[in-house]
Amino acid sequence: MDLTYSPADQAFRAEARSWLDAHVPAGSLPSLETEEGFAAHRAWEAELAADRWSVVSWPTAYGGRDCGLVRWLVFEEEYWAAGAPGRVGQNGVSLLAPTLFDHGTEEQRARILPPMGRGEVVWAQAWSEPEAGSDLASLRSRAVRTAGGWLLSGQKTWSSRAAFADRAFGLFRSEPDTPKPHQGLTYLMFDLRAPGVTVRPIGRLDGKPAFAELFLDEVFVPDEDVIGEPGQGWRVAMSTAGNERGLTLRSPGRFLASADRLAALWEERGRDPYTRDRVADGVIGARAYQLFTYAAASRFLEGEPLGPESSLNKVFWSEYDIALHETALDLLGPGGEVADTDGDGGWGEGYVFSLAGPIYAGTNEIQRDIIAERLLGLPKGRR
Amino acid sequence: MDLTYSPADQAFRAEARSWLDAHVPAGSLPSLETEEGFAAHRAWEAELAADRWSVVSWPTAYGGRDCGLVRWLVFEEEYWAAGAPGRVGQNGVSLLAPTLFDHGTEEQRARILPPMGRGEVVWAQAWSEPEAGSDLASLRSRAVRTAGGWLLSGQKTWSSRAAFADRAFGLFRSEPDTPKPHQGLTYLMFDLRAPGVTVRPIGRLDGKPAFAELFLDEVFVPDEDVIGEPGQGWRVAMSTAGNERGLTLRSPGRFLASADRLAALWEERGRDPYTRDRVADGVIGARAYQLFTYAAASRFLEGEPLGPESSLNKVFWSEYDIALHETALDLLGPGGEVADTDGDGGWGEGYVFSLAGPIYAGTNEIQRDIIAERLLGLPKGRR
Amino acid sequence: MRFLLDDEQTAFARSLDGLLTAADTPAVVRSWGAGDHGAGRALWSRIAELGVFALAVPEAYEGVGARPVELAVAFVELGRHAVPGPVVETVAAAALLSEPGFSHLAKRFLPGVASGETVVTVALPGGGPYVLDGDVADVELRMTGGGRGGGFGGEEGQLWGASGAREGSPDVRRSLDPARRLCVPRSGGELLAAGPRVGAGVADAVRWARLATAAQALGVGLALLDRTVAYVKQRRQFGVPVGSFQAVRHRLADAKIALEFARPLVFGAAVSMEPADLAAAKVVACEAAYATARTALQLHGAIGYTAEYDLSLWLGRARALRCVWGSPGECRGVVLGGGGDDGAGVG
Amino acid sequence: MRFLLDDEQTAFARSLDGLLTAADTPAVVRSWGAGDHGAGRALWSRIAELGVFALAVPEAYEGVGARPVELAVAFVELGRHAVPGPVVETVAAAALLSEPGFSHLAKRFLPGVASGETVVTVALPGGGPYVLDGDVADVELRMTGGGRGGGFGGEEGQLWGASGAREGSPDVRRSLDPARRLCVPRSGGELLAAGPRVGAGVADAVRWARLATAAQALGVGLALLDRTVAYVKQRRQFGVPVGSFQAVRHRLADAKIALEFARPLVFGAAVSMEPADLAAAKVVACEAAYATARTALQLHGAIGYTAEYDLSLWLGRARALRCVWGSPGECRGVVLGGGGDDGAGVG
Repeated sequence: MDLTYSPADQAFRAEARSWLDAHVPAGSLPSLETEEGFAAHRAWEAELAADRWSVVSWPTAYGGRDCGLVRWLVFEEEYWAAGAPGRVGQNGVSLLAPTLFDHGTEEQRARILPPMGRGEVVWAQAWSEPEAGSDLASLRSRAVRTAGGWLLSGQKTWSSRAAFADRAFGLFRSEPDTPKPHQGLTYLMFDLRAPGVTVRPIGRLDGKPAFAELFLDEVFVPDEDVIGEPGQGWRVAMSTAGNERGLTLRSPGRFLASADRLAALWEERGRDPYTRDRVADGVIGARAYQLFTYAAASRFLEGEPLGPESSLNKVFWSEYDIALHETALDLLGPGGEVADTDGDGGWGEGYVFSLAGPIYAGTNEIQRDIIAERLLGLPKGRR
Repeated sequence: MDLTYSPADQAFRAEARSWLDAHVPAGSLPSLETEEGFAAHRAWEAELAADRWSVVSWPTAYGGRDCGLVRWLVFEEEYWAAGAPGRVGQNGVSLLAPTLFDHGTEEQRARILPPMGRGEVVWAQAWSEPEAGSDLASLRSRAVRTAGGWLLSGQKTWSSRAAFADRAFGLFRSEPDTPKPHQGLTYLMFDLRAPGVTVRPIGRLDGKPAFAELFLDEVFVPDEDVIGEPGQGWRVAMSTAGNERGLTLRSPGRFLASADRLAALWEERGRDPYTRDRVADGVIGARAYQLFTYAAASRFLEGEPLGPESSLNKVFWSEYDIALHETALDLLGPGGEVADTDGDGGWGEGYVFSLAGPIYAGTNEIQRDIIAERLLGLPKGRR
Repeated sequence: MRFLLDDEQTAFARSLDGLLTAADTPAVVRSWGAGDHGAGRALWSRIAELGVFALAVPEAYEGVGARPVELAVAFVELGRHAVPGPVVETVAAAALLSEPGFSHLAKRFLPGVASGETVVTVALPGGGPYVLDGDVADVELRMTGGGRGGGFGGEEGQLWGASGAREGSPDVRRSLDPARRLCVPRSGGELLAAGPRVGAGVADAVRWARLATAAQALGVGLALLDRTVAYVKQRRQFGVPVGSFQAVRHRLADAKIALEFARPLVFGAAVSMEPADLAAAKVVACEAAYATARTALQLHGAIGYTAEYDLSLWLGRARALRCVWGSPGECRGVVLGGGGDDGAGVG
Repeated sequence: MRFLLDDEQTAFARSLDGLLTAADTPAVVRSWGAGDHGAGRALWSRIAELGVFALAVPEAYEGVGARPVELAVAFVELGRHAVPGPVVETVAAAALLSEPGFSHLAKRFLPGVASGETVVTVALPGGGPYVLDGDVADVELRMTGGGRGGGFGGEEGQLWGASGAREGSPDVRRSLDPARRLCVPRSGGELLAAGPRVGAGVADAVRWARLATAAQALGVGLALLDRTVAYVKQRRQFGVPVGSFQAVRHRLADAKIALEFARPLVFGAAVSMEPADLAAAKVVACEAAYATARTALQLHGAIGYTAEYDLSLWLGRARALRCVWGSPGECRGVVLGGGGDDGAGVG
């Protein structure tokens, strides 16, 4: 039970902090979910990348610093404490990159990772389809073999960031008549500006185009953009879901910074007694999430795979995040109905963002089913 | 939308109040769930009955005042506001008596109701069996035909008040091989001191024998103690469940009085700001329950049967009651762990009692299933 | 004692529901939120023709007298259909201007309110820091110099009025409800009244505003529940309707319980018009609607999170109504006789 | 950075678990609650032999020095097995008497604490209004004249001790946990110490008591969850195991989440021993255990509501631990730097 940082980790923290102090933009950037904001966030990624701060956990060969999990957690703590901008490259960095490390070829890694790390190529995910939300295995979009590659057709939806991104990755059905629905899927990457792709932005609750529908009509993808073996896409996608992604999807640093801001708001409001308990729960929750993550990281570093306990993590942070923002809005009183980024500390926009948490990356209902079956050993039962 | 009481109802309220002012015992009686307390509560029922206050909603012929629902609600408001004792005859009055009014014979009513109303004969219910809790239709206890009556054998459990009561009523399987489990059941009444009956008291969480197991070994019941037709017991029992019992199981007056005590405790504790919202919810919840009940009573009086909406009522009061007591215990601070009746206003004992609410009279899970299916029209689905 | 709507009240609800169903209200809401008020003003007139605003206007000024129960009936329907605009604020203004001694103001403004010609918005203690739809309202009323909170004490104060187009483009801020256009209150204008009557009038305005907000929130919650029940019956995942999953069924049952216990509080408050009852109705109806919104969003999943799907019209409304005309904490304080002294309640 | 128990700590937990499993602890709990302490004292000695109380006693007094992480490990097991008696209070007393300057008291009492010969109970600011098991404890320590609350300020005060049998029958009050025997503190006794060191010692005692209570509550919650999972797997209703109903499964999943996020707070607090961390661990572990108790009771149904079924041993404990050594509100106040000034926290 050791919660101390090594001198090297402390030095790393100091270096990150001083770089961030010098570089983090003073005001907040325009919302990531606008064209202007997207461009500003891309530029910020380039600035991070120039000093090798954009993808610290990657190997140096691809622009990273080869940081282990603990150092990544330290970086995230400093990053969010500094009030630095949201990360436009998150989809690629946290979902596609781990897949490439595990299942990609050396050629793919060398070609794809460096521009991803610099924010030059921003990736969108293309998992869900209109009839395949929580029930992801029932995908219908097709990949049909053609000379030197594949032709993609069908419809994807809830593609985060796709309104402004460059490329996308997802699963496609390459063998139509398999006995089970998760067989015969292939993991492919494609260009969002390729012929045959139509991107229709979808506005989230506040109207900002945070995701898009993708209509694909015989979109050509060369063989070099298949990850893993054709037909093995489900296995490729799931094996990555079981790595440290459960820890890196939302970093504790992010919530520690939000909790600090909440406590500061509460102080500003004269330590309002009526919200004291909820503010305290906000502060405690961030600490619990941090310590839970350190424990999971410690186990991971000793070689234990992260299994279904990622589901505990997912339910916790997504519900915590909403409660935190609700408390802040209540502290703002009637002014709390304002949703602008630039007013009242951006709590309104953060609240709208938090509402998606229990829905995406596996709904919390699915996560609770996983906890019941795989962590508690309860009978499967119909959902 | 009329919430005013008629002059006659107001006069009735005044009469009840003045009687209660003169008669309600100054201190609290010993706990109902002890032998001594049971006797004291029986004596109190006799005192109520002497002036026709024990069963105001019954016909005068049986010792009541022929009060309608509204006047019953008024009486209950006054009764609990006066701090009067709990009702030892509740099981008989609210479960058996309505069944006798609907399905009993005139002979049965004349024989059974008056001593019930005077607290001379206290009734216990005998519904549940070890393997038939929520799934009541799977009862196994048998009634076998014999000369002039029936012989009851089997085991009943969770029989409220049976530790000290005189008689009991319940369903027994009189036809063993029916196609469906709720067929072939008969509704019978029996003496808890009859030969063949063994009563084993069961302590609730605080150790008090609030219910008992009943072991029945060829207990003779004469034909005159069958209610309705043999084999029709399920229908008899269920038809009563659909009458105003949903309204009379827990009267609003009871919660209004508790909410007043909670608000007084909060004032005593210097209007503690940290519990303000929960205390307010206690006050509001009692008012909501009262108004909900008045609306349901108004519909009932216009001839609408009370159907599945009784399930709304059940979930609401049972969860409300626990929350109310939890708030009171939190206001008491570390002293709130005391469970004695006579200390700290009896909140500890009331809390233990409240914990049974979501479990008995149809668990809240069953109630939510009923709401989903019958009020919202959702597909049945496996539970 | 007959705590039920009568046939006339039920028929009134039904005709309002029919009007709003036929009017394609979702499209009206969207254009209103985009700053195009034509369809919304037309709908406003038709609502007024059914007599909605007249329910808060005395007969002397072309209203039908104070009819809070009918007003609650109407506002449940406005909430169910997510009708946009300062409907609550217009009712609050009518209550304020009905104050005895304001007959000159009543004569000037109330006939227009009752007929639907005059859309009013307000900046009053007990409301919020913004004027709702200040860019489209014909009249903007503002109280200065009053106390904070619900203002039930009848404080001294000045009442200001402004009308006509705002100079320049108004400073409209985005609400969590895209149909609510929040403006910074105007300064100056015409001094309409001064003295303790202003405070008394504002106290009345807050009472009516709380009733109307509570009823509207109840309607919003009912609509969210109805739409979600319909959705989970037809949406299939894992080969079965989503509505057959017990977790889904129980969550909807809880929403139903919350709304059905809010309903009698709303109508009970309309009967008594007592501040504590109104505050209780406001907090419970708004909390029930908001909890139902959370449930509705979660059970719809991603589609519910989009602006283009109509559910969004009610989701944002539920959140916004919870904030204004008395925060949950402020209302709970009033219930316990605290007079709304909640620091967090006034932004 | 390695936030995991090491092999030795895990083995320690396992041996304590083995001892308590073999000892038929539920029977011991029941006889203790009935006022028959023989089996409980015997169990106490065996726990002490494994070194549990020595973890809060300095080496100079036959302990192993302050080992909060190991103490937390041990108290999770004590909670899992619902071990009765003033275990937390004895640890608190050890911390208090370890205060520098109290060496005369340490020498007198601590070897007995470490060896299990001396069972101590306390009446200190930050605890509760009663002394736990005051009828059986060998020593009763009491502070007078100190401030309220957690006492982290090191107030002036007097420390009193009493030992030997109580005169007459003690005034034992029933707790919601039938195994907890609550007595009114004794007055008078021997004056053991006075001055600011008493306050400082009490502050230390409260820190250790909060850690031990939090760990114990975590263990209680884990036991409740385990037993309920086992029950719903075998209990059948409507022809299927109760544990196959989604509402049941999800409720247990929520209990699991709450407990698994309380666990790192408890051990994190043991590492830092900072008041804010300890308060956070105390409130979260106790709330998680209590929520799990509510779930356990509901999912067991009527059988869970009976005293004779062993589940009851943990249900009452969860409720009682939540109340003492810092109410939830008081602990939350400490987390925000409020120093535990919650009026409701001190009864």
